[in-house]
Amino acid sequence: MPAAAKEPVQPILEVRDLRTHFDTDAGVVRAVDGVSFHVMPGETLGLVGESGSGKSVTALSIMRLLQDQSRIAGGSILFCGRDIVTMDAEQIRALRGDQMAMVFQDPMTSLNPVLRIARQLVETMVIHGRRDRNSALGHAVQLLGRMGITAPERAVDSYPHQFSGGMRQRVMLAMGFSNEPALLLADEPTTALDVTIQAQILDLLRELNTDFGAAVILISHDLGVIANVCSRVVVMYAGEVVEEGPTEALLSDPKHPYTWALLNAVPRLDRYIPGQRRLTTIEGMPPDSHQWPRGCRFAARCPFRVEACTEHPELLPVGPTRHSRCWVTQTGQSLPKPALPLVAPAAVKKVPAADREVMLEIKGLIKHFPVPKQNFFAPREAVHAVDGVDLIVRKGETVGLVGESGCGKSTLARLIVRIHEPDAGLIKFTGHDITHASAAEMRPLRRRIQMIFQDPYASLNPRMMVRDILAEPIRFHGLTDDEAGTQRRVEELLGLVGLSSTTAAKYPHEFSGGQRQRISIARALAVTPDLIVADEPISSLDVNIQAQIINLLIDLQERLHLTYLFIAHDLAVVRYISDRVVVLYLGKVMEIAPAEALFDRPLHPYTRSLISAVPIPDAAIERMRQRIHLQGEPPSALNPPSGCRFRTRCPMAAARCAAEEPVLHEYRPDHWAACHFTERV
Amino acid sequence: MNHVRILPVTRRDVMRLLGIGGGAAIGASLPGFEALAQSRKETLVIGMDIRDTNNLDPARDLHYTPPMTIHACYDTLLTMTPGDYINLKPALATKWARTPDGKGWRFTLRDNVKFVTGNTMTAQDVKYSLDRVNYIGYQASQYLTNVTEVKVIDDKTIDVMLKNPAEPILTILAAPSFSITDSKLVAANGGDATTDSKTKDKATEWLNQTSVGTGPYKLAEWQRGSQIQLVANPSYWGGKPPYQRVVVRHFEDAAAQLLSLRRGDIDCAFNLLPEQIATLKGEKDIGVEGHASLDFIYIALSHNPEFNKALAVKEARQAIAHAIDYDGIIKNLIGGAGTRPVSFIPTGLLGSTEKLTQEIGFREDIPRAKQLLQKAGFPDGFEFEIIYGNGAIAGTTYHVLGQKLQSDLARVGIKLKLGPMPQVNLRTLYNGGKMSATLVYWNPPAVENALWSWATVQRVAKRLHWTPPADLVKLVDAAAVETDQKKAEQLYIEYQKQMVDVANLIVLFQPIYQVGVRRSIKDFPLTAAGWQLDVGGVKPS
Amino acid sequence: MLRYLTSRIVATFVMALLATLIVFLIVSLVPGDPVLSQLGDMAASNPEIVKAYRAKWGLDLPLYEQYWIFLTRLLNGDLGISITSQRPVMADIAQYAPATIELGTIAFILSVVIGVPFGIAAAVARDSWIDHSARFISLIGVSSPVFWLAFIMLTVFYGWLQIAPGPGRLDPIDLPPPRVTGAFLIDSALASRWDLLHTAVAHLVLPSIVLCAATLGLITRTTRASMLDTLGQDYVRVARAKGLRERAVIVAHALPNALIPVVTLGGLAYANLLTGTVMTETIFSWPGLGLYTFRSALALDIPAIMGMTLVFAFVYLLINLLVDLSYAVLDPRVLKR
Amino acid sequence: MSEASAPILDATPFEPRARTSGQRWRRRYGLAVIGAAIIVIWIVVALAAPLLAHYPPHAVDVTVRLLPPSAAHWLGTDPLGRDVYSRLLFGARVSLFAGITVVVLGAIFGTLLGGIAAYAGGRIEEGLMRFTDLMLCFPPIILAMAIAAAMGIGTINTMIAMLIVWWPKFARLARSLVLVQRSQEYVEAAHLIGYGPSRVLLKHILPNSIGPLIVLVTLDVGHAIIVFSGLSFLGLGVVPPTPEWGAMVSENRELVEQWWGATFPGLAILTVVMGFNFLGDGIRDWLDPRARRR
Repeated sequence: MPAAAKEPVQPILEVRDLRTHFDTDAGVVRAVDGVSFHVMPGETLGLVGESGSGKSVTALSIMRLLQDQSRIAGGSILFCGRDIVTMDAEQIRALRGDQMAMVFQDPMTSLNPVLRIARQLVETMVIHGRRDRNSALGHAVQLLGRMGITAPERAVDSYPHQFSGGMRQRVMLAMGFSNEPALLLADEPTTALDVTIQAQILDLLRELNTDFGAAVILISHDLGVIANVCSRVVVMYAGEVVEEGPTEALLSDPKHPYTWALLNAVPRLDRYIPGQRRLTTIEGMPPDSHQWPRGCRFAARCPFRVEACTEHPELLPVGPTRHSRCWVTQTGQSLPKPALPLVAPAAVKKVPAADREVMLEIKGLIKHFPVPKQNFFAPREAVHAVDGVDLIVRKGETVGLVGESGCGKSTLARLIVRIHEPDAGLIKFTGHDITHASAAEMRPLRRRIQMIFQDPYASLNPRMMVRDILAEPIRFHGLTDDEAGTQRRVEELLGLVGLSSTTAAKYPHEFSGGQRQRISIARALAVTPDLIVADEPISSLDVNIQAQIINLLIDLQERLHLTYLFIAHDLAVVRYISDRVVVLYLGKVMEIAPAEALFDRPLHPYTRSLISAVPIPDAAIERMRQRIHLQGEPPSALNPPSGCRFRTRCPMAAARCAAEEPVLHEYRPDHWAACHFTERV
Repeated sequence: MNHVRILPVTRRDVMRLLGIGGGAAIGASLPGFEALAQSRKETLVIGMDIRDTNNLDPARDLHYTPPMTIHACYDTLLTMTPGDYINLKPALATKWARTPDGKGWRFTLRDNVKFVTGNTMTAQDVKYSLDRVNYIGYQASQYLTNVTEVKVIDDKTIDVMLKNPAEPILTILAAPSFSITDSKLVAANGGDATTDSKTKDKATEWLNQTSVGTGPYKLAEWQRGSQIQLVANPSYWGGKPPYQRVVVRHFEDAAAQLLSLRRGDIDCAFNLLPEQIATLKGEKDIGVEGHASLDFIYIALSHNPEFNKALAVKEARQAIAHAIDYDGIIKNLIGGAGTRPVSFIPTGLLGSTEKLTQEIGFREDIPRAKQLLQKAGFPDGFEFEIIYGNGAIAGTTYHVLGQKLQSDLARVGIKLKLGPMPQVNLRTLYNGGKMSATLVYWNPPAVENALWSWATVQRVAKRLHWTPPADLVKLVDAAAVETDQKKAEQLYIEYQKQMVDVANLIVLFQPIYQVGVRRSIKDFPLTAAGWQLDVGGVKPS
Repeated sequence: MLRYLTSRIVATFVMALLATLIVFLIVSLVPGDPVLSQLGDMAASNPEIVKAYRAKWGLDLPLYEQYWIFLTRLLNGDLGISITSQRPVMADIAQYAPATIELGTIAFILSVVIGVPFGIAAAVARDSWIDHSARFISLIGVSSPVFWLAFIMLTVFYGWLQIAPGPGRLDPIDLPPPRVTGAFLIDSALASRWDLLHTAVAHLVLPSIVLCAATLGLITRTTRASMLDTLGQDYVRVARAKGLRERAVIVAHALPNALIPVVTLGGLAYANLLTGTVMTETIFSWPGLGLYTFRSALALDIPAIMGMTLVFAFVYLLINLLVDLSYAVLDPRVLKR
Repeated sequence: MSEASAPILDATPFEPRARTSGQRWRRRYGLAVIGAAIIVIWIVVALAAPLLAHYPPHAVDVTVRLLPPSAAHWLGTDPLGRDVYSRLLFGARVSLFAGITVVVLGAIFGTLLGGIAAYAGGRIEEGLMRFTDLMLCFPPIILAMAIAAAMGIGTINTMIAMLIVWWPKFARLARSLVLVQRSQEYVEAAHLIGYGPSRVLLKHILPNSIGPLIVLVTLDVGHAIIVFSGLSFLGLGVVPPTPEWGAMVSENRELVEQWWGATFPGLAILTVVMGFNFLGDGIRDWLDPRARRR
């Protein structure tokens, strides 16, 4: 922690009753509605909230980078005592990139594709007269080096497209710090990155904060990330600050029901409660931003609701360093730990895995995607998406599939449901070999394998009413005798996923992400399948909605005896939901084991580093944690490394790893790993 | 780059277009404009649609506009003065008479005529030129089929020997195709006048860029599809030509031509429409020169029943001939700028006058037409297709005419199907005799009655699948060789009577070409002899 | 770079070869016999002349042999003999091309010099009067039929107001400058005949305006669209966040990206201008390829038409090639993925 | 209006929310509405031509040729004494028919081809797209001229010629659109139901790709009308005495004094093409997310 934060000095940034409004066709949206907070010099402040809570807009307001249809309607933003709101264009411009810098969410689109890195770094320094071109260039190289980019001399001369996402985010950080700003705003800087890369970037961010002594506002939806970096947290909900306080205290003892809900909605890697089959969720969704409810904006969803909540609460101090906008906690009492039914693990789980009947069997599965030739003479290259995967899924179990982006998990899913045809290997579904089954041969099986997709916005045909989306498969497979039957079935399905039958006549765009995901689950269920392949079904949802969907999936499994192949990159979730877990890296299986075994006693170095990279929403633990740092990024799947695919990043890689490829070997009962040095772990 | 220099200027001109800088014509603001104006006075600018000009080599001239240019640069042995197409006048030949043996004609050449190249014209040049035309095998050669040999007697004397001495040749030799070229230079530039010149002769490209004749002007430059530049030939035997330069400027359409004439950019406009001519009347510095051409627009009807049963019947053809509103066409469509011959011999030639047309020619007579249809066995009319080119002619267009005919014939129940097509396809079908009816024009290769009358009983007859009665053929031959004008005239009148009866060639009109001419020009000798304008004779006022 | 370059060239070459085949196929499906009609009335009835003619054109051979002849001729730059002008189509093209290139280029420059800034302004000042007028003008431009526009222009500015020179490349009495490039602007400048240069420019005004009307609209709209698109990108926001002045943001960051699609269109537009001169040239009796093509089409001068079609196709391919190459310069992503 | 805006509605993935504010509505859809209005008017005119016309379009009367506009002849008469106004009305039929038919057929053909190419992928796609590119490397007007000249003059022939040069761009667009949709998850979902490619293509992909296609179609009808009348202007279009605007312009373009003959048909073309461009441009805005936001 930077010492600076403690001393009683003037805050570097003070936001007072900020109001930012959007003008839309449907009327005025009060996206930020009276937000106040401050940042001390060198402090690291976390800004938390789900999408639509107004956290990003707040940041953009501070930078005065709002889109033209949005405006600051009131309040003041004092930066070093000067009010940004009233500054003219020239003054604010002089400030931007000089004393306050910002790093955005998506590094892939944040760099200008046609300009060299050097140019983009240098201009920042030159424009503010900090340096002349030459010294700026020198400084740029030095910065890149500091950001952990190898061979920075070469890096500055290259173009953005030659860099991976993590690299680009490093460049963005270099850009942000190039003028040693007093304040850096980082808007979800790691959301687009893989967990191992995220860990690297967060570490870097912390170091930079200490080295440069720049205050940092870190905006994130992930309490873990916040806990990892920030000393103080501001929680936003429905356009206002609902709670504010030191990270450690706030996370351990939330004083606002919303914070409480956020904390409990996420499964935690560090405290796995055996037999806990449900996550704490709050029903409903955030209120309509066009007109906020008159009373407490969270009241509608609040489990601790009291009469007073019909009245709008103020952000009042609860304890020395803490504020909360809640009637319930005014007295300073804490909110109870969630009481959750600890069901005895379903009977089916008792049966030793090996004895359950095999539903899906995969052997040496291979899929390569040829990439279009760059020119006439270029050799045909191919992405080794899935490169020899063995896997077994047994009836009634949930198999979790984890791995970083590009490890081939989505491709694997699409091979199993035979959207793609494998190049080689074997897929057996309940005994039928469907490796190369024709469309006709697949048709009867389609009923039994279904899929849930990642993007709830892309997975539903925008042209079709929910009714038709659900009825389509029913009609196609003739599951009902008549149209009336079909309609009944549709309503039944909607009920199953917790949607009212009135929604049948609506179009997808009328629903929120969570509701859409429910619809696509309903569609999958329409044909009463046995196996459901879920491809990151929750990764694009807010935590609370995630919890709802996870609960739903578990309910359904219990009621309908479904078998899941559950794909995700969030290890906590995977651990929470899965019976067995498969770890993929660059199209190959690294480790397969029952959930507990894998997370408690991982055999493969990759698994271990993955686990250690996951941030945990508990400041104390975060500070204690000892991390295994992975170097660099996954190599290209165009020509994967020889021998062990992981060796290029493996902390214990040896000559042997390059020479021979480790086979997947059962080191413990039902615990398989592909590594030469498992014993060293 | 040039653009850098241009853009400011363009902008200035755009300003002008926007009205700034007033109505001042573009050139006016220029220094040295006076000089230009000066040279302008010494330049004759002819506005004309010369898209059909493909080459300016006399031996290969076959289209409609080149003769004017060729005639300005070259001379023929004999020539015709505007208006008189019966009595020949001397040109390069001063005297001509039958050869002693009567088997040909002997020409005595004009003394010391110099080519524009400086060489003196000799009988050798005459032989070379005529042989080249003959052997090169282009259109003009077809008129020399009766010539057996061109004999050089001495430098100043040359004989043209004939198969059939009676057949006419003098009138033919007056056509620009038979211009006399400087044999030495032509030969030096790839020319060939031997029997296989068809393949050997390569002089045309060269002759397209310069001229080696004895005419008043010399070809300076020819930009295809744009303009032809002539310069005066100081050593012209007929005296120094009145203009330093002559420019034949190509115009794609009449509108532009009229505008340019109005603004004085050109001195005369050849392709004006009747209504444009009408608007010119009463303009103080523009007059209208007219001349009766020897061209005509005519309908040809095939006898071949396979194409059209009705047209094979004489009465049906006559019915068509009587259903056409000739006066409407001449008075309205071409603004009265036309006459109408009886049949295939243009008025102004021996035995063809407008008066005669009134007496024995076709006339509009609907009841008669109906009767004829009865006689033909088509009481309620019939349908036939007429094909024509998609070009303009005599101030109107074929397809305007076609549509007029369509509505005329409809009055007697004859349905006319219109078939416009590229001029070239039309020729293909017509020459191949593969059409039921066509609407085309005829212009004279050389002014000689026989060339018209022979055509009707020979190749045109073939195209119409018509075997002319033997006595008609005899009649035509007789008329051709008849040397007594009176007798010849009677024979031709008889010939036309018979053609009217056959009614397979219906002449709609013989245009009087009208040319808008600025008053800055005094003499403007238009001619119908095939070269439209006697460029050498144009004089400023 | 070199690989990219060569591969593009090879591709272009292949396309060109295929193009010749297409053209040839069209030729071979022409009905009727254009030969017969080319010899004048009398000769047409003369069989051996016709026969010689057919032999000369190789019309009696089977199709594939004809195509072979066609190809081999083509390689020697021989597109056959134009039936109407009686000379090699190549010669004709060589003669008419400069006029068209001159006109097309000027029109192109006009539409780019006006269109691109206009489009940028429209995008930056979105929904302002500039934007609306830009859109309106470009829509009108795209909507007006060239042949009609030309007619109106000529009548109004030359006929009535008499402030523009008439049809043609020069005033009737002017002798063209000594031919070097064939483009009068250059030639007259080389010959330092400023009066001619002036006249030539004046004569270019109306046709080039008419010609560029449609293109101008197109370029304006595209520039606007792609500029809007770019301004919405994250890196533009980043540039602002760096504290760059708005002009710098637009010129240095947005423009280079926004121009990439415009270049594609620009290439296409230029090709269209060169090939779209048919009507403009016809009405302004501009002795260029357009006019030539028009006449050839009317006269069913098959060698000429097909020659032109082929040449224009090659022009297209060539310009597309240039566009591709310019990509390599404009967009680093093109070279290595 | 309604019939014109029907396709627009179903072209946009979002309900037009803007009905709330009339002023915004006008700002956003005004152009499209004007365009549609113009088109509707012209279509009505074309259909009602026999009722509106004062004279039969072919009535030749050389005694009243080239009369200036008057009560008897609102837009004057042409060189054959035909009533320009009446011919103009009937001309609308030809132009609209030609323009719409060519583009619609071209669009259908091109879209199917492009769709199939994108969907089939591999060799088929390679082949089809190479061919498309090949067609695209010929300047449309020139190729149309060549083909029209080769096939002989006549409305149908000209339309065929235009068709031949018209489909490729649709093939290209359709392909790119389908490629975008094909990877969408809802399409994969459709596969999982068990649908065959053709059904997925028609039932799921095309409906979602239709928007840009409609824009192109609308804009192109205008362009097609210009090209068609252009070809007629050059004498490669309709057979006389068919009343066609381009042909009318060329019949009268030499008559500078009698300006009415050429001016009015030109204006007719201008307005109708503007109509289609306005509509198309309007629809494009409508589909443009940036525009929708505001």
